[in-house]
Amino acid sequence: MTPFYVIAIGALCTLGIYSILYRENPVFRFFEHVFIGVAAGYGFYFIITNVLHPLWWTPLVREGKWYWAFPFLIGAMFYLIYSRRLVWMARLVMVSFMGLFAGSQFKGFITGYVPWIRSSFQPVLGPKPPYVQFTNLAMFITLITVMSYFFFSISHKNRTVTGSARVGRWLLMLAFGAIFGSTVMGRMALFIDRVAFLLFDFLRLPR
Amino acid sequence: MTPVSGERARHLIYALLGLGTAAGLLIHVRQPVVVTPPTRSLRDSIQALPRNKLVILSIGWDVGTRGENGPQTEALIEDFFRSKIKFAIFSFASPPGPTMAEQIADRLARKHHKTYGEDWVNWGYRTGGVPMLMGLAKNIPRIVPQDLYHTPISKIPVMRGIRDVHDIAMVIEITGSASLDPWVGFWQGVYGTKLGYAPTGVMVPEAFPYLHAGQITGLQKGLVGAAEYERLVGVRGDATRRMTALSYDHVLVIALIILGNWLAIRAARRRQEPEGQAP
Amino acid sequence: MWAPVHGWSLLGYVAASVAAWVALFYILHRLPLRHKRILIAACTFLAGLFYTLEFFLPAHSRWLFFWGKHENPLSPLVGPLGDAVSVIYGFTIALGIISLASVHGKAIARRRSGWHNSVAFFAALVSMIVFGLWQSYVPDDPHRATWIFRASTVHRIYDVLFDGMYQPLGATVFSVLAFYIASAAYRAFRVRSGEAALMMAAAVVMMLSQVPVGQWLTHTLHGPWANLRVEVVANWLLTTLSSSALTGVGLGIAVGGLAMALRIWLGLERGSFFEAGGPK
Amino acid sequence: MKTEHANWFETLLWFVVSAIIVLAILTARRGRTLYIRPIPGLAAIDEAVGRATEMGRPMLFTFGLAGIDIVSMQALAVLSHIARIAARLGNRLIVPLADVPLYTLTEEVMREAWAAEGKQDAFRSDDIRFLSDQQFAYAAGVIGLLNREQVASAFYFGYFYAESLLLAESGQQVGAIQVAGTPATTQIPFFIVASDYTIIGDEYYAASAYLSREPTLLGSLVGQDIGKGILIFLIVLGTIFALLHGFFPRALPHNWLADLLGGAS
Repeated sequence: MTPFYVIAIGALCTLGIYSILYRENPVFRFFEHVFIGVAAGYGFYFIITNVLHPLWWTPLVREGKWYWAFPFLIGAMFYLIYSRRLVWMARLVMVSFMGLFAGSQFKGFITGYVPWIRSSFQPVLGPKPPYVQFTNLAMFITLITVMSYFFFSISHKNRTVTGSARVGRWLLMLAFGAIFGSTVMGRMALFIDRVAFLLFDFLRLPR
Repeated sequence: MTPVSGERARHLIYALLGLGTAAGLLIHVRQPVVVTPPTRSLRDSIQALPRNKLVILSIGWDVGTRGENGPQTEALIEDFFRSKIKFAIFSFASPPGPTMAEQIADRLARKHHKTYGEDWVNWGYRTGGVPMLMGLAKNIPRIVPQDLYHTPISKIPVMRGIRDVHDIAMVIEITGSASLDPWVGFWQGVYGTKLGYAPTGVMVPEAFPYLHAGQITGLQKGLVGAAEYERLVGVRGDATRRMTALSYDHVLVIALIILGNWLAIRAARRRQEPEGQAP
Repeated sequence: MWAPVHGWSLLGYVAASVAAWVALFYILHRLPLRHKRILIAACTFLAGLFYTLEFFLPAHSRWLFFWGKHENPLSPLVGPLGDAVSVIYGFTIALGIISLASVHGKAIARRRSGWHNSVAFFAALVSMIVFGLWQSYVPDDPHRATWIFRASTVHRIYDVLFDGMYQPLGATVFSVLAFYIASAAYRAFRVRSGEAALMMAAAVVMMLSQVPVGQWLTHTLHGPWANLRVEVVANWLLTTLSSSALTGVGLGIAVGGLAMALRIWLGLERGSFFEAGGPK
Repeated sequence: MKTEHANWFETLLWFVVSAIIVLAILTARRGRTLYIRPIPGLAAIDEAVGRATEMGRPMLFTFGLAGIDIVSMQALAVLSHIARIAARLGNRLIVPLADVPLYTLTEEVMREAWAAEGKQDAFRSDDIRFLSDQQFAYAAGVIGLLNREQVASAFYFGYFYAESLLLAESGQQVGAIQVAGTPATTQIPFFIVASDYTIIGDEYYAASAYLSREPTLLGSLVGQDIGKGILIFLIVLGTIFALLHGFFPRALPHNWLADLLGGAS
């Protein structure tokens, strides 16, 4: 079981952060700095134990794969941004990373979005029950009108495009409203959990 | 701008939310919980499990989403203890997850007079992602040589005869992040293992395709899903107890929207009147 | 050459790699600016080419990969490259710590208002790193160590830092969203236009569908009317309208991202950063 | 390790869309004038910078949790535009970051923006700071900055998760003019309710074209429109096939377009 002093410190941190709800104040500022401190420390610790130790130290030193020295050298080049004369080397690494991400974006385009196109192929009329047809038709119209809203270079004097884009925007707003509403439960549940922690774990009130 | 605006309105809203939620946790108003089909089919498929096999309770959450996933876990463990289903707590996605689930199991075990090692086991967190899960299907003792308390698996009674995926009756993923796919791809898809799913409310829409495709046998939809499940089990657990506060919070937000609009309309009318009289 | 080496020869290989690397960059550094620009453009293109070729060339082909098992030779490199990228990223973490330390160090040195918060920052940072690494790497020796250096003590301190501070702080900041959702709903959901009204209506239906009270409101609807129960309508909104609208938005974003990636890859992006090869 | 590969049709689709975009860029560089529809949120950026300067209060720009990727490249282009105006008007622009490599890149872009306006000496390297790579520690830090610095304008461009509303609502509380744009579609509703202007969907990728009026970027936008047209055409065609398949299951036993698009092997 969690010892009480850990719970008490947790409760203190909880209340310290909630003090922002009144207004920004020295207590919040203190806990904000503590949080950034422990988070940076945890990030550092996590990278050592979960990335650098298993993925770099082990292959290089334990398994003797000497070429793992190169990732270190490349990583070290990032530190040259502070040198005016050698900064171009840091840039070289950065742009290579950008190139790498650009290349993986092409893969993402096909593997991430082509299945969406495929799954939009639904019969909008036919032998299926009317409820399913209505749903399919609604999906089709939503998809096409929303996409038409995002045409930038076609002058919106074109009647068809204007009308379609306006319907698209309405449907978009409906979708955004639904997303907003659907996240409420999760956020409220989190807050309820914090209150339950304060009431039942810290103050030890009967449940 | 509305008449009640700025900092004072904000403080009032925050106080209503904070104090109301606390009150909702302390004072229980009985809520009419309506059980929806996905929850019912999850419970039915759990009830139909053979009792000589193990259920894996996969914990994909940490304190960030404990508000929803915690009560979901509690409802499931409650059902397991009552139905005499043996289970293993496990995680491949959240390092602190198994410890947090263990606290829940521990608390319920005292109520039901269950013993660790005989009625459940905690495999702890294992790194290695998908390749590890693939290995787990083939040889459980190799991936999990010891439990959370560093006891060798061979010395734990409930693990007797548990060798591979065929000794696992079902896997239930309880999660606040996208950690269902590895089970679907490498357990359910390959061995036909039954899968249950308990995601947070935000992730529910993405879960329906899996349900329709039969990849998961049932679904607990966030905190409400946990309350529905508790109703099926016939217990008033954390989820049910939190329904009062949750309903209050939702009704409060809806009431705030209505109030905001009403005040805005009134303010707009007032502004128009003097303008009409001015020269 | 790629075989594993151990002991002194490992040290020798690593030293030679470092020397070669430094020498290479010494030579490159002497290149005129124009050539450096070409070098940078070439590196961008080559880096992008790797994933592109790996993905668009097939897994097996008899005539493209005419040697060996006719397999795509780039595919086995994807895993190690991913590891290497994580490692390179991992090495940059100290830069982040340097940035934080410089801001907070200056605050303490100049006794800026709130400098004691910066002290708290350093205390939290250092203790998290020390106790985190200690509990992972320093083996316990219960016989020799005094109680303060025992593993159980270190674990307890780590638990205070992780379970007592890091986790509750994160969960609490996350849960502040509950308050912000309430104040945003009060302020922003105004029926100013048809659009705003639609957004608000959808949000309210969703919220009702998620609580027992809302579900209870319409639970008496039966037969064909059961399709109008609030949770059914909400689910339909979310899985039909919302998901197709997001698909539409997503496909637009996909093309936009593709265009951006192309411009970077082919060096068509104009902008101060992307063309420059050094200080002007 | 087994990896995915594109099939021939997917490769063709990528190639055609890419070729059209590149061709459109090249055509535009030759000097064709191009129309682009107004995007209100982007027009507000210059106004927001101006207002902050008038009030004598700083501005804040954040990338969210993004690292170096395509999303941040676009955000960097927007940042570079804002930084140029800020440097010209002599206002501060605070950029808190959640990713170290992106932090180095940002430092570079900002330094150059100030240099381009001939104000190297006014550049404050401390205003670009790495905060945390942990989501909510980062959010707490930005909330603190928004309040303490009494930020007058805030810009949210990049990839956001649950912290979107935490940041935007805090900015709203200190009375900042806020402009937000993100390809993270599920976070757009929160920006809509809490900020003054929200750039929706792939308006995000139109931002740099709109701000710079650079022919390359405008041409790219035209190419993107044609690319989207091709996707719409595919969707309509696939739906027609699905329809025919429903009515005449014998003559059309399966939707071959779906087969072509599903075959990543």
